[in-house]
Order: sequence, then C-alpha cells, then structure tokens
Amino acid sequence: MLRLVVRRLLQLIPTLLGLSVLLFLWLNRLPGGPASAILGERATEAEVARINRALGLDQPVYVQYWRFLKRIFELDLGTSTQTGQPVWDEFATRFPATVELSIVAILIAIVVGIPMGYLAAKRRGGWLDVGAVSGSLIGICIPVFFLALILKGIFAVQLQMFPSYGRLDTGMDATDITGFAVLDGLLTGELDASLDAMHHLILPAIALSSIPLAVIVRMTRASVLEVLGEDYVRTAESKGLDKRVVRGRHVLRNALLPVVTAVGLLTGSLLSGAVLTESVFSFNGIGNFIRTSIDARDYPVLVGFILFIAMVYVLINLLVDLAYSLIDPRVRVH
Amino acid sequence: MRIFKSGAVRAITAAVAVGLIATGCASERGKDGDKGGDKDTFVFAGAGDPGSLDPALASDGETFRVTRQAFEALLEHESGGSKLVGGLAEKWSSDPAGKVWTFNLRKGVKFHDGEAFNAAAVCANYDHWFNWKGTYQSSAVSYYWQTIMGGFAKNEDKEAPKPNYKSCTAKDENTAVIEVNEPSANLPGGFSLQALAIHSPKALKEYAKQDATAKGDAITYPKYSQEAGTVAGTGPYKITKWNKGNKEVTLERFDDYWGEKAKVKNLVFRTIDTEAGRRQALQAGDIDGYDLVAPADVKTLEKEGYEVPTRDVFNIFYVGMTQSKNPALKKLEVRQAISHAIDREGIVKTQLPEGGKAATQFMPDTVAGFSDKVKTYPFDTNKAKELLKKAGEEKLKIEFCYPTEVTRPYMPAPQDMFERMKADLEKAGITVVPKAMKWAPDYLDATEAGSCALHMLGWTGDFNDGYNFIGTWFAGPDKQWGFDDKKVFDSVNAASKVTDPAGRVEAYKKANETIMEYVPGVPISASPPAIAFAKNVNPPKVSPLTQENFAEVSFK
Amino acid sequence: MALLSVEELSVTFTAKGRKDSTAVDGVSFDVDQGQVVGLVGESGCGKSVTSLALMGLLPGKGVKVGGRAEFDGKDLLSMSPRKLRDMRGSQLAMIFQDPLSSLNPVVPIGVQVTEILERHRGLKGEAARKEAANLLDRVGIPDPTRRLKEYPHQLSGGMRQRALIAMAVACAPRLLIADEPTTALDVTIQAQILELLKELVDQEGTALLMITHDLGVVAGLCDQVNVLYAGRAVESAGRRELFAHPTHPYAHGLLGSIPRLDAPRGEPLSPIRGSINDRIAWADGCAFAPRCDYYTMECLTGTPELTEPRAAGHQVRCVNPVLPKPKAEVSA
Amino acid sequence: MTKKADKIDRLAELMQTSEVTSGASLWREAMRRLKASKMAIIGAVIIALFVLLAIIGPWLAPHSPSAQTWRGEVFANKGQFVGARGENWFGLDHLGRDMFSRILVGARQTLMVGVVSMLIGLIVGALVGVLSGAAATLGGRTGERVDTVIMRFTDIMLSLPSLLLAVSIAAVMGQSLTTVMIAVGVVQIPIFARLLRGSMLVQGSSDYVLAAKALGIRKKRIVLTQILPNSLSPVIVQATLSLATAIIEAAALSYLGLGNPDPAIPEWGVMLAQAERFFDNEPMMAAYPAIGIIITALGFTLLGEAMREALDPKLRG
Repeated sequence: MLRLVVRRLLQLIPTLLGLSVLLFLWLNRLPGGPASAILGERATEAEVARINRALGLDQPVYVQYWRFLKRIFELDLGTSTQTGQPVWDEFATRFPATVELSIVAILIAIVVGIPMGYLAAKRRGGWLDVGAVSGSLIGICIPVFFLALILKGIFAVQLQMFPSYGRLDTGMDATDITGFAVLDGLLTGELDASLDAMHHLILPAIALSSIPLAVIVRMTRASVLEVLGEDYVRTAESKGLDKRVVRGRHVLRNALLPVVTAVGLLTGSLLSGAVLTESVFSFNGIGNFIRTSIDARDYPVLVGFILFIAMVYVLINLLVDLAYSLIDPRVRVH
Repeated sequence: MRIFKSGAVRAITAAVAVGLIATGCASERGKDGDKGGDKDTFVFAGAGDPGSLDPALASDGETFRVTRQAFEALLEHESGGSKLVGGLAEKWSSDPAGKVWTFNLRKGVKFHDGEAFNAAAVCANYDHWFNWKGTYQSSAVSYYWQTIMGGFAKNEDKEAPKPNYKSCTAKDENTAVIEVNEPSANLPGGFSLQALAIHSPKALKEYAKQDATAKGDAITYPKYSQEAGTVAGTGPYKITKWNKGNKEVTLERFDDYWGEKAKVKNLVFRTIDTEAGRRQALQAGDIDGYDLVAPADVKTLEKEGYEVPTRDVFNIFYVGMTQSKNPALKKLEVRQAISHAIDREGIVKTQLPEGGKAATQFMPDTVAGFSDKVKTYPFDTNKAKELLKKAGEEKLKIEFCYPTEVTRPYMPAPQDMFERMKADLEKAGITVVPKAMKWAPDYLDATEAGSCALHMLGWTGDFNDGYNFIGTWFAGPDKQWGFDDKKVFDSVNAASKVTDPAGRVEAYKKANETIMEYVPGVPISASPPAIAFAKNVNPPKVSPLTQENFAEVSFK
Repeated sequence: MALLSVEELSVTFTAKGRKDSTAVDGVSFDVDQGQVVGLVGESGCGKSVTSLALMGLLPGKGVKVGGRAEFDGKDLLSMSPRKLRDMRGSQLAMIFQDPLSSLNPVVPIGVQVTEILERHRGLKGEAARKEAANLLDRVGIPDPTRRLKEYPHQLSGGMRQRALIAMAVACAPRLLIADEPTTALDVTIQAQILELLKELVDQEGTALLMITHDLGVVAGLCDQVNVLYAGRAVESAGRRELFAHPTHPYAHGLLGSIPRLDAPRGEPLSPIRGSINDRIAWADGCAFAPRCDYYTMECLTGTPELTEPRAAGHQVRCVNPVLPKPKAEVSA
Repeated sequence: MTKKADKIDRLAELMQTSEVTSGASLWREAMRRLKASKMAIIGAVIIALFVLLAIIGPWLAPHSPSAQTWRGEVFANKGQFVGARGENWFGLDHLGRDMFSRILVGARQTLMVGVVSMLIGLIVGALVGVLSGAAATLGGRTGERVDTVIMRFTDIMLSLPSLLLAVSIAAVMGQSLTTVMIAVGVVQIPIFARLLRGSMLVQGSSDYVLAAKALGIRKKRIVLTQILPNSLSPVIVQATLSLATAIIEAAALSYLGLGNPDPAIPEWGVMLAQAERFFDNEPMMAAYPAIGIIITALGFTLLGEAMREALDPKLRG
C-alpha cells in the first residue's frame, strides 16, 4: 500500500513539470496582458508598457519560465496581478470554500443517489425506476447555471429560506483557522457560525450536486442490476439470509465498487460546475476566481491553480484506489 | 433511508439531515435578528472587492467607495452635488498663476488613531507620496498622484511624467501651502480626490516601513493596505476588519468625528459581482443597499417599494472612431453620416434609466464647459445616406467592436446598445462587422491600440472640470482615435492653460464646439447611475460623482 | 410418505417481446428420507431450473411456476416468501455449480459461513466462529481457523467447493440439492467431493437431490434416477434397473454414448444425433422424436404417457420403447 | 414408403411450430432491444423533430429573427416587455425581435454547435485513442511507452475542469462561434480517446485477436479489420451522449459571455444567457430557449443511454 502511494507521488513530478512547460507556452499565447486589466479604461500605451516592465513581462518566455521554476522550488507561487496578493493567500481563502461546497454536493449526491439507484435496480421497470432514471437524465440536461438561478429565485428570493449569496452572514465574524467555515465553527465552538455556513452551502451544493447525483444514480443502478444476477447473490439467497444481510453485505458491497471510482472521476466536472454555481451565488470559491483570472490574464494564479489542480486530481485518484483496495480484497494482492 | 443500513452512510445521512434541520433553525434566528427594530448594521453591496485600504494606492471606484467613509481630502464636493467645497480645509485660495495653493485647515479634527490633524500632517502626506520609490512609482499603484502631480522626487523610470509637485510647507498649525511648478487644469479639483486623502502621520510612518514589492511577475500591495489596523484617516467611520474570505469590509462609527456623527453604528461593504445577484440579495433581505443597478431593475424595485434614487449624470458614453484603422473615417461626411445614422434618443428611451440624456458633445451638461451652441447631428437615416453618397462610400463596410462581461455606469447594457446601433447603421446602408471581446483586457487593449474602427467607450468624471473629460482624449494624437488635427488639440490645450475659472469654462465651450465640428466620434448619451436601498432605509444624498457619504444613512 | 414429492412441476419464462419458452414442462418425482435421487439430462433439459424452482430462487418477474412440490407436506411453491426464507439453509440447502462465482469475492469465507449460523442457529461471535471452523474442518479444509479470514480468490477450486458444501450442511438440512457440484472441478477433485457428499449424506441421513449430466456421477451415487428431456421426465427407475435396461430411446442413447471398459473391443460409440434444440413441443408428441431412430407416426400425435413396459417402478414415457435383450451387467 | 414420407413431413411441420432458441448476433440483439425500449423511441423522436426544425426552421419563421421590428414597444430599462400575442406567438425579446422566429432559426445554430464540437472531439479523440490503443495492444515495449505517455496526457486534460479549459481556449482564440465549438470539442477529446483505447484493449486481449496473431496476420490488419470495428460501439454511444453535453456546455460558455459575437444571429445558448438578465421581469424569454436546450439534450441523452443499455450484455433483463 505504501509503495503504491510513493509511486504515485513520484509519478506526479514529471507530470507537473511537463504540465508547467505546456502551461507557460500556452499562457504566452494569451493576447493582451494584465496591465490593462489593472488600469481599466484609463490605460494608455505608455502606462501599459511601464507596468509590463514592472511585471517583467517584457523579458523572453524562457527567462520568465526559469524565474517561475525557481520560485516554484521555493514553494512560492508568486503574486496575483488582480489582487496584488500572494497566490497562496488567494488560494488559502478560496480553495477551502470550493472544497467545502464540493464535499457537501458529493455527500448529497451519495446519500440520495445510492439508495435511489438501488431501489431503481430492485424495482426495475417500476415507476420508481422510471422516475429515478428520467429524473437523473433531466438532471444532466438542465444547464447547471440555469438550475442554480431557479433554485436561488425560488428558495432565496421568494421564500427567503436560504441566503442568496456568500459564505457567511454579515457580521457573523467567525474565527478563521482552516478556512473551512463549517469546520472552523466546530473547532472554535462557534456552532452558530458552522450552522450559518452550512445554511449558505445548501442551495449552491444542491445545484452543484445535480450532475454527480445523476451519475451516481445511474452507476449504482447499472452495477446493482449486474450484481443481482451474480451467483453469489443466489448463494446468499439459498442460505435463507435476511434481506438486510443479502442487500448490504452481498449486493451493495459489490455494487458500490464501480461507484467509488465514478465519484473519484467526478472531481473535474464538480469544479466546472463550481465555476457556474459560485458565480450565481457569488460564492467566494476558487472556480469563480479562476474564471476571472483567465479574463484578467492573471498568469501566476493560473499556473499555480493548474499545478495545484493536477496535484489534487492525482491525490484524489490515489485516495480512490486506496478506498478501492480497502473494499475489494482482490486488488490488495496485486 | 430504511433500505440503507451500511454504517458509514447511515452516519452521513444523519449528519446531513441534522445539518439541514439545524441550519433551518439557524436561518430563523438570523432573519429574526435582522427584523429587530434597533438595527445598528448597514450592509451595502458593491460589484468588486476593494484593492487596498489605502486610497492613495487605488484608482477604482469600489476601493474609493469604502475608503471615502474613513478618509477625507483637503477639498470635498458638496453632498449630492459636483460643486467643490471645503473638506479638511475650510477655505482655500491660489495665486493668480495657479502655482501656490493655500489651505486654511479645519480645527479640532482628530485621526482615528488619536493623532491630531494639522498642517504638518497634510505636508507629511504630500511629501510621503512625492518621495515614493520603487514599485510605488508604477502607474498601476500611484495612478492619481501621477495624473495630478506628475512624477516623484526621484523618478526611477525615465518615461514617468516629470514632477509637477514642488513643495508643501506648514505656514502655521492650521495653514498649509502647496506649491506646484506649472498651473494645471487638474487643480484645485485634484485636491478633492480620495487618492489624495489625508492619513494620520503616525500611520504614514508605519506605511513607510513597508514596501510594495514587484516580485517577478506582479505588484504586491503592502501589508498595511490589506488588513485593517494600520490605516487611519479622519472620516466618520473607521475601518475595523477586512474579511477577504467573506468579501466583507467592516467599518465602525468614529465617535470623535469633527462633523456630524454617523447615524448607523456599523457599516459593512460586501461584494456581489453580478447585477442580478445584488438585486436578489436586496430582495432577499440579505443586504440593505447596492450600487450599479441594472436599468431594467430600477422600475421593478421601485414598484416593490425599494428606495432607488438616481444620481445626476456625470458621465459620457460615446462611439469612438479610429481613423487610422478605416480610412473612410478620415472623410468628414462619413463621420457625420455615422453621427446622423445612430438613434440616440432610442437608446436613451429603451436602455438608460430615467434621467438619461442624449449627448451632443463629449461631456454631460452637468460639467462646467458644456456648450449648447455645438453642431448637432439629429437621427436622420436619409441624411446619413446622402452624406455617404457624397463621400462616395455607399458600400461602406466597417468593423464595430463591443465589450462583453461588463457594465459601466455610462453603458448599462453594452451588448444591447451595440445591437441597436448596429441595426441603425445597417439601415443607413453600412455593413457592420461585429467583433465581441472581453472587457478586460482584450477590449481595452484593442481600443487603446486603435485596432477597432468603431468602438464603444465612456468616461465618468473625477471632478467638475472640463479637462477631466475632453482632456483625456483630445489633448494630442492618440492611437485610439488615430487622427492628428491641430485645431482640435490646440483648442483643448489652450483651455487647460487658462487659470481664471470663468475664462476656462468659456474656453472649454469653444473647445467643445470645435470638437463637434470635427466629430472625431459620436457622443451618444449620459446615463444617471442608479443606487438601490432597502425599504426601511433613509438613503444618503446621492452624488453625481458617486461619492455618497454613508454617514448620512439611517434606518426608518 | 416422501420427504419431497414433485408433481407436474412446470416453469415458463415470459420475457417481454419474446414468445414464452417452457423450460420445465411437467416434471414429477419423489425424494425419500435419506435417499439420493439423480436428475439426469443434457444441459438445457431444465434440470437446474427445476432445482431453482424448488428453492424458490427463480426471479419473481417473467417466470410462471406451476404444479406442486410438497416438502414433508408443505407446498414449497405456494409457501410465503418469509416462510421459505426460514426453510432455506436450514431445511433445504443447495450447492452450486461454479464455486468461484458462487462465493462473494469481497467477504471473507468465515463471514460467509458464520452468517448462516447466525441466521438459523442463532450462534454469535466466538461461538459462531468456532462452529464455522468445525464445519470447514468437517468438509476437509486444512487449517480452518486461518482459512476463515481468507477470501475466496485465495482458495483453490476444490476448497471453494468444500467451503460451499460446509455452508450448505451448516444447519444439517433435511434435503440437499446439488446442482452439478463437480463439473467445474478437475477429475481427481471431483472424486473427493463426491466422496465427501456421500459420507455427509450417510452420517446425517440427509436426502440428496443430485443434478447432473454425468452418468458416471449417477452410477456412483444415486439410488433413484430420473432422466429428463426437454423439461419432462422420460424415464425413471432405480439405478441398477436403469443402467441394466435403459428403455427410453433417449436414455438408451445416453448410455450408449458413454465409453465402457467392459465393452467388446471395436464396438463403436453410438452418439445421439442432433441437439436438444431440434425438438417439438410435448403437446404435439414426443419431443425427442426428431432425434429418435425409432419414431413412428404415433410418436407425433399427442403427449406420450408414462408407462411401465418392463418392470414395476420403472416408468418410461414412450409409445415405442426399446426392448432389446439386456446388454452386459452394469458395474456398480 | 409414402408412410415414411408423410411422417417426415408431419415432423417438419411440428418443428416449425415449436419455438427455436436462436443465437442472434450482438448487434441484431441490440437493435431488437433498442426497438423495445421506450427511452430509445422517445429520444429518437425528439432528435428527429429537432433536426427537422433545424433544417426547415428558417422557412417556417414568420418574421425576420434579427430585425428589431418592434423595438419601439420594448423598454428593457423600465422592465416593460411584450409577452406572447397573436402576432408574436412567443412574444418579443429585449430588443423587440420576434422570439418565435428566433427560436425556430436558433435550432439550426444550436444543432450545428452540438454536432461540430462533437465531431471535433470524436475525430481527434478517436485518432489519439486508436494510436495508443493500437500501440498498447500490439506495440510491444515501445508501444506501451507510447501508450503511457499519451494516456498521461489525456489524464492531465481530464484533470482540468472542462469548463475552465474551454474558457481559456476561448481566451486565446477570441470570441466567435468557432471558438465555442472548438473549446467544447477539445474538452471531449480525452474522453473519446480513453474510451476507444479502453475497449480496444479489451478486444485486443480477446481470443479471436490472439488467434489472428497466432495465424501471423499483419498487426495493422488486425487492428483495422478485427479490433477497431469491434471496439466502436461504446464510442458511438458516447458520441450520442456528447451531443447533449456539447449543447449544454455551449450554453454555459454563452452564460460566461463567450458566445456568438453577433447576437443578431439567434442561438439558444446565447439567447438564454441574454434573457437571464431579465429573468424576473420576463421569465418566458429565458424559458423558451432553456426548455429547447433541455429537451434537445434530453433527446440525445435518452437515445445514448438506451443504446448503452442495449449494447451492454450485463444489463439484459
């Protein structure tokens, strides 16, 4: 197990290096620079030229790249041209937000999706099955931002059940330790802060969960159907075991293997969704920030982000594999 | 959930369930708290985060809106107007040459950190800025200082403007004298800018210790400007907290304020980047007011009983022409034809909030120097056709750029405005090639580099002086316009040299007339930016310069 | 009276968009206390379906089950699912064909054994584990306590089958149904497993319903043999009787098609021609007719009845049975 | 003699009547199941209608989709819009254009975006997939290396959130319909590549390929004649599903302001993004394009899912 971990982490290095090169060449193709993004309509040629010089953007690419690499090794991602703050700080404030959002979304998807998929499979062809399947299909087909807008319009603006934007109520000055609002609340004992953060998370999380939910429902359904046909389920039945045991130990335990992988692979799509939901609920997460960074040609942020995300991705897949090897003994051997 | 018994997931289910219920209750509490009559926190939503808590380092409205509540400049504009009045200086005067400016300072003013305000403090500020080094000299950081006062004591960049600031001397406790090398149209208006607001000398010493660094690829703002605590001004509020994660700046009433104290104890600025988002937050009762209201929402909100005052117009929206890009534009008839072809009134009627005005020249009628004798180009498609014919350009094909992902006070809905004008031009037989670009940086780069034959831009005035408008475009050759016309440039520059106010206004009028004879572009409209407040709020006097003073705000 | 008596059992699959196919078409047979009964036939003749029907393991949807199957007086087919659930594993147990796929890959053997003990014998924790170990020991798995912790993929084929058997006999059922228990194993193991089954049955006096296509197995084990064809018993007799005098052309063919050590040298094997797919509906006549060398017009008119043309208790479903002079004696 | 004859006839006739279990080929079986599934039928019908609309829509349109004919009647700044009425069945948009005509004409653009971007993803992805699949199945050691490199690359692409990838592509190429299509298409590439490679590996290890190898058939031929054809079915399914995602992603890009530069040319995604601003004043303006997008996407998804189920032996029931 440890060797797996190490191997993966080592694999990460060349990936990241290659990525960073590609990235740099790529970014260099972006027209325009941060200068006029900073100055707005007041920009004049001379100004722009001077700022670019100040930012060292007038030097050739390889020089910039080398500088960048040097800094990377000092674990310094540089400074955002938009906010004039270290990229680390910007990430520190925003990544937790998005992670929190994604986790809640995934939880919703799992807690709702797996039972739904299971029932659908058990009652194949029944109304519940049709409902679950068509529901999940529609879930995929509604543009996330549209869903988010509607949820917000109804539950935040009309019914005022949930806040319409942000991560925390105004003046709810929660002490910030980890950046995970909910967690912080629990750590510092400011429970109201936790709840408030939760409260802010729910609507965006629901919007964000639409696609993962759909995926999980269909994955679960498919693989439960498959497992139900397996001999060992028949064996279990032949032993006259309780429905509960058959379902839990023999059907689900096997059926969930592929679902685990699916969840792992969802991270990418989650972030895409986050870009949209965050902008609808002006939720101060990384997705929205990166989008504006692309517009503002905020090179340091983009580079930092992509390296970061690649790392996250690899790590998540690693976790998935570990989880996998925990539930599936066959994997442990080889 | 009965069908689901696997331990872990049961736990999760429970957790989420609890979470939902609990938060439900939490929300109840929250809402009740808000509805309580004795409300002591006013929440206002802007469209973007402030860049820094030190206005001297900023050039954007979002920053100034926040700092303006905590910092005051020597001069201010009358509440709700654009007339220059005393700020920290009760009276001011200049010598005939407009080179020596004398300020009689207000007495008994205290800074938030307890320091006393006096002439020495004023000079400390001006000298602090004048002696800026390194990255501070980048125009990204010290844009306004450089526009008003030119360069620095030691310019590190040969292309930086040469310093116009000469000295500041404290004649006595309450008299400060600021000298400049050349008279400038930017004075005295410049003294009113937030960027030149007065900080506590104690704070300045702190500032000086920290440097803005340009590390390789970006400008890092100094620490003091990124967190509350160090910065200290004289305003009715003092900045107490900046929670970046929550996009929330908190200010607290300053009880030793020299003037009328703020009515609401806590003032909070938050960021909601979309128009719809801000409106919905207001409707949902999450905020008490917001700026940059979409015209479409003004009526809606008014109907629903919200306070939606609109400001006087103090901006101009125009269609720029880049003659170097499309030679046809060099012909006067073509420029006139385009001016005739566009239905300004239509845009005003359907796109701008009430109070919007069709423009006749490159400044709104609220600016001193506005002339009612300029040549006008009323909407007349046939006339346009004739002119094109006369110019031999019946088959004119022209590229028209417009920005996306942006709204500006002067152009609330760029794309819609563009589509209308496109339709107009096509009626007049001009083939329009549309080109959409992201506002920043693509569009701004393109227009500023003169690569868009036709484009839409605008300007919001910093202070009431004509040069602040026409000066920015027509003081000399500029890639954006791509023409070189001595008559136009001279008229503008001449005006800026006139030192006596009345005479200068007249000169601006002349300049406007000359410009509109030449029609370098088509002034379209001036749009009054609306600002919205909750039903239970007594709004502040709204200012054409968007310089609202939130100390005036109170709850009904 | 018989422990299990099956009368006119019929199973019909009704898949949507397909015409119904009848897998079991009126099978009848009895199993007495402690008796070993064989169901023999080519694959596809409906023997496995029969067993699943008895255990109530056929899918609820798309299947029609008819007839009766009385297990000491109670009809299994009409019994409530809950009741059946209680009987399964305790009263009647089953052993399946492919031991690997029949064991849950992600659950340790131990758990798979103990769960049945918990369910039917109320054993918990340590007790259950001990008993499980005994069971494994009894079915001849060395070092049982270690095996309990292992997963199916870590066991050899033979051991897996032994484990399955252990589960089946865990609650000393009165009827044990073995569906091709040895086909997936190689010959040496086959013999061991059959031995094991035999002694278990003898010890416990458990009745065993042995389902197989392998006449060798039958010869070695069964007291009573039922030959199935196209979902119907075509011949039913005691082992010796059947092997001595296969009377239905099909049974006759089957026996003719296995090589015999004591056959005169040079005598050719006589395989049955065609496959089980070329047949006609029992309703119309004898399903075997298309493959039969002796079929007459009579065979093609109406379902042939079971008769006892040769000896009492030796039932044959044929209007034109083979009644040649007996061949050499069977070696039991 | 005759006796024997008619007994044979009788037998033959009876065998006719009795059902014979035939082993249909995977594809025929799949088609049969496809015809049986409601999902497939509904999906197919929706798609058919949509395509029809895309083809003849422009001729059905009662008014010009781009002329601001009634712009005097719509006051976006006062939130005054014109809803459905005799002359304009779906009402007017925010610039006084006939919504109904715009929806009709928009169908074509929308379909084009979907199809083109799907094709980009499919073609490029397929090429990459075949390359690494082929390399992996019979390329030996070097082949494996090639394969790992390619797969590592697709992994990277997959790891980047597709939308952000698309946005950055758009940032480089500037705003245009082409950009949107390319951006959406590129995002699909790794998916197709991985898919094709995956099923090629499965096929590659199957007996008939081993047999072919054993017979010493040239590798290229094996790939082209044996492996590839048998690996295509999942790709076809994915292609159908991609049409749906492509249309949705395109809408998302428009929402992020990267849509068609000339809004006069109607496209559902752009229309939705435009109308979103007036959602509270005139919800229907957003509803029409939204519903259009959702239903269309649904159509493709339904068909795709049905195909997947039909082709997946495990899910037979």
